Amino acid sequence: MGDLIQIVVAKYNYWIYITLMMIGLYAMIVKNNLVKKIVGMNIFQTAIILFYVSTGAKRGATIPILEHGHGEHGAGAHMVHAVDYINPLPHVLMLTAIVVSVATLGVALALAIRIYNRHNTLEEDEILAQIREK
Amino acid sequence: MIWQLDLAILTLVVIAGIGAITVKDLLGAAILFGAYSFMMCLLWSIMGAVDVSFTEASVGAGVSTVFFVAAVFRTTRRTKD
Amino acid sequence: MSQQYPALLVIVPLLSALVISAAGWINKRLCFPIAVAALGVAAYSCIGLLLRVLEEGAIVYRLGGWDPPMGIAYYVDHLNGLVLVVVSVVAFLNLIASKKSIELELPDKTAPFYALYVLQVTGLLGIVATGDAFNLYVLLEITALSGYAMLAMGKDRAQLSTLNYLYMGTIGACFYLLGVGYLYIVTGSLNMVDIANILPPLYESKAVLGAFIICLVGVWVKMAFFPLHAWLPNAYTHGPSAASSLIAPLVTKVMIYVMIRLILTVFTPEFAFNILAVSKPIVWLAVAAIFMGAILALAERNLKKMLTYIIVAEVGYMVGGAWLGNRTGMTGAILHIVNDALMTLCAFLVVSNIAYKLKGYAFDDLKGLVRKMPFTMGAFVIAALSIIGVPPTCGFFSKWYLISGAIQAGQYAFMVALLFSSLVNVVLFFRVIEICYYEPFSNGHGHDHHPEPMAEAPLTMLVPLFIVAAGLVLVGLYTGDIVNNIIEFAIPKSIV
Amino acid sequence: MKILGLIIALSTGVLLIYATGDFPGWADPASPASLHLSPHFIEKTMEETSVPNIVTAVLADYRGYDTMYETAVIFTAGLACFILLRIFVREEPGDRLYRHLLTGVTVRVKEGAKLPPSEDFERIDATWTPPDLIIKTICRFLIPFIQLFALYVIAHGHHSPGGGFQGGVILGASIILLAISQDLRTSVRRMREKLDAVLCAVGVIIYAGTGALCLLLGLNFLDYSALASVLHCDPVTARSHGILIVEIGVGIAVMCTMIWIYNNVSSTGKYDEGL
Repeated sequence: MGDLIQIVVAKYNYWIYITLMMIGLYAMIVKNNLVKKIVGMNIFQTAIILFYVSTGAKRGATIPILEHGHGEHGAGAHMVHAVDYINPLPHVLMLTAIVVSVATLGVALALAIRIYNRHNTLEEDEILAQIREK
Repeated sequence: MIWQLDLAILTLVVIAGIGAITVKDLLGAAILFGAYSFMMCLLWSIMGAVDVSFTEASVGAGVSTVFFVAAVFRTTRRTKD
Repeated sequence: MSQQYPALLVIVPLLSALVISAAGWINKRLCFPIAVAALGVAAYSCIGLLLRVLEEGAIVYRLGGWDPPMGIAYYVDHLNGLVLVVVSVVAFLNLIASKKSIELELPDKTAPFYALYVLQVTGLLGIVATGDAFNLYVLLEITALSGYAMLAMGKDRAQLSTLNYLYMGTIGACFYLLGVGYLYIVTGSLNMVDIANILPPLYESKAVLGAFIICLVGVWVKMAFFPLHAWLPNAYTHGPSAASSLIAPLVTKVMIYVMIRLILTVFTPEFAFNILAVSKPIVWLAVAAIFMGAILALAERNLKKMLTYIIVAEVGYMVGGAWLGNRTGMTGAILHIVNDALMTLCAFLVVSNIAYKLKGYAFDDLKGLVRKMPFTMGAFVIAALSIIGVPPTCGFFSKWYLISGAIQAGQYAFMVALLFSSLVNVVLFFRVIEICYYEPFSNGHGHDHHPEPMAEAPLTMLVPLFIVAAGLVLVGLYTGDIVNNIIEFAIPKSIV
Repeated sequence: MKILGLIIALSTGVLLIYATGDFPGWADPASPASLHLSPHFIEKTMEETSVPNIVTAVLADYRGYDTMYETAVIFTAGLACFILLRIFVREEPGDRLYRHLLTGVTVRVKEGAKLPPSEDFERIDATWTPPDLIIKTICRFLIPFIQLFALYVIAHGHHSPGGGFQGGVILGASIILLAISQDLRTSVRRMREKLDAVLCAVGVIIYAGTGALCLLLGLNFLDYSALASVLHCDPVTARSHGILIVEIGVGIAVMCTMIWIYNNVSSTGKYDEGL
């Protein structure tokens, strides 16, 4: 029991990200409203970003911006130790992912508006019924 | 890092996420989604990802929410689920 | 300049897509020549690159001048050299063939359409050339977004089916991203070759297994492999013909390339075929995909939709072939990427010619087509023969490799599925051709109807179609050379 | 459908939880992710690019190729919204509403009809509400400061959090704020559609063009140290300047795309009445 609690506590960020991902995925599959699905899609993408950012965390380290950064460069000016700074690579990747998610959001909303203009509803079953009637 | 703060925000993130997909009003969903993004951004700044949380604050909580509100305004607030 | 081919083949299209979208605000007539020139340069550098690879072996191009694990590198070997040529040539021919139909279907939005078209090709070429797992995700999204925009410009229910495609595509891409994240957390690297070097001691790790499954499922969603194929037929059917004849031949095939790349380079065949015992279930899924695709195609009364179900079945061919776990099957799968891209292009160009003249491609609209559009129908017959797998055309040879691979691996169900689907294809295509030979019903009595005059599609649409049809036969005739000189080197020695 | 969705979501979750079992502990300094590539970035960035913000350096230089495509993704999204939504209308269709400034009388003008030429009428939206003095004034004061801050974010991205994306989004948001607090026509007058669309492409061209310039100068694509001969400085400083140039390109592209998407979405492509 003690071990289990240890594991649960040690990785709680990962459990939360999995929960959020499941919420997003569930919403995308089950929800009937197109905009609700888009909200689910964004939650899904954000959960993955949370996962990546969690992989970059490092105990006892600070944000990845070097101190004494102004002016001088070249070896030996200031020794920089990798353990003092958080891993920057996941942050870089996630900047890209955030921008991709807002791009997808824009296209998805544009499509939803087109569909609404045509069918006057955002509910998927009502739209399908309208298509079938034709 | 303060784990109490971390835990509180993680809980709020999950609540806001569930709220965003269950509330029966699309405008409410958009606003809750904005709150969700903002919680996320706080969480990341706690983890030391300052650039990512800056981007999320401006993109996720800012512009995305505006897009949502604009789209809901141009379509409808009604939703069955 | 030949040192810079790997950069040129994506930079020239990217820059010209931007120029096209800006030029569209000044003069719309500038857009088409720029697009043609850009894709021409891309095709030229792809061919040059393949020739260089054949001479010197694999080429690494360091973007930004940083060495691979630090920066991003392009890694071009025989496998992607071949796929690059196919992608760029198919996109080039389709662009020329689609000019008239774009002008007909989207009269006031040609400029953004050309820009999106070129962006899509940029994304596809980048996916094929890149050697970085995360870079692939970004390029995947470029391809996807431009594809959604182009497909949604169709009529009827195009927007709804595209929105469904968007949901599924996003799930697929995100799963792939998640898988890369799992790999990153256990290896600390994003470069494909680097990951492959670090992985061997970790083969037993649960995280690597998880990463493999998630990546694979993500790519399957994107390629519409059987249980996840539901988005494909509607999205491809309702799109404008120029968009579907670009996206249908290329996107699924490039995704299959990504899967093969994951198996061969990132996770290595050792892990995929020997340590994980998943080959059998995946081949069974492929069998199910082929059967379902074939049966659903039989039920269709619409030419374009029927072709989309055939694509679902063809995806089953290639996934099954790649997972047979032997050299012959893998050769068949890679060869089929080339052949299927050409076959699908040929078939969809025929559909877009028909749509240009008839405004409809349900079976009832096709009556009397042979007299009306004899050249188009001639090309259609060649495409049909190739999809069925009749000897002089290329479809036969890849099917031959796939079937002999199945026999070698002892997967007889896969062999049966291949033969069954060929049979169904015979039925499908002869039904279509038979309908095209019918005269349209005359509403008067007796002999007062005149034979319809010939109304063939314009020459700019016919010439690329003929080139593709000739290509089907030529690739068939030179199959031996392609296999011996290119594909033989693309498969690592460890697969026997 | 509900049960199917639940099954899929749960099985994905179970798979992920299973795979998480072999992860290194959270925030473990000895995890492979912290040992393989990141030490190089952290320790060498200053020497190799002379940029203290490691995220900016990795984003725009080591992985600059990713970022170029990220900008292209944003551009694609803008173009996609444009092609999907924009409706070109020669004559303004439907009724238009005008408000007489002195009396507050609202006039509805039928399709095709014209108002007498007068300075006293103001075009208003169908969902017009009386202007709130506080909101209008505060927004008018706020917008220049927001834009100034955005420029600072772009320019100071080397030394502090921020960079082209964040700055671009904030710049775009300032124009969107103008559109919300006044109306869409005001913001479109400030930022014409044509200018917006062309600048959007120009932003990405600045990025890709810088890369292509490096290629023409004889080094690999996006290898900013090639710019040393043009900028008259040493290769390391050239990298730093190269990063600034591409960040500016990113900022322009992102700003214009955000405005473009907002305008198209909020007016459903008609460009007449906004939120």
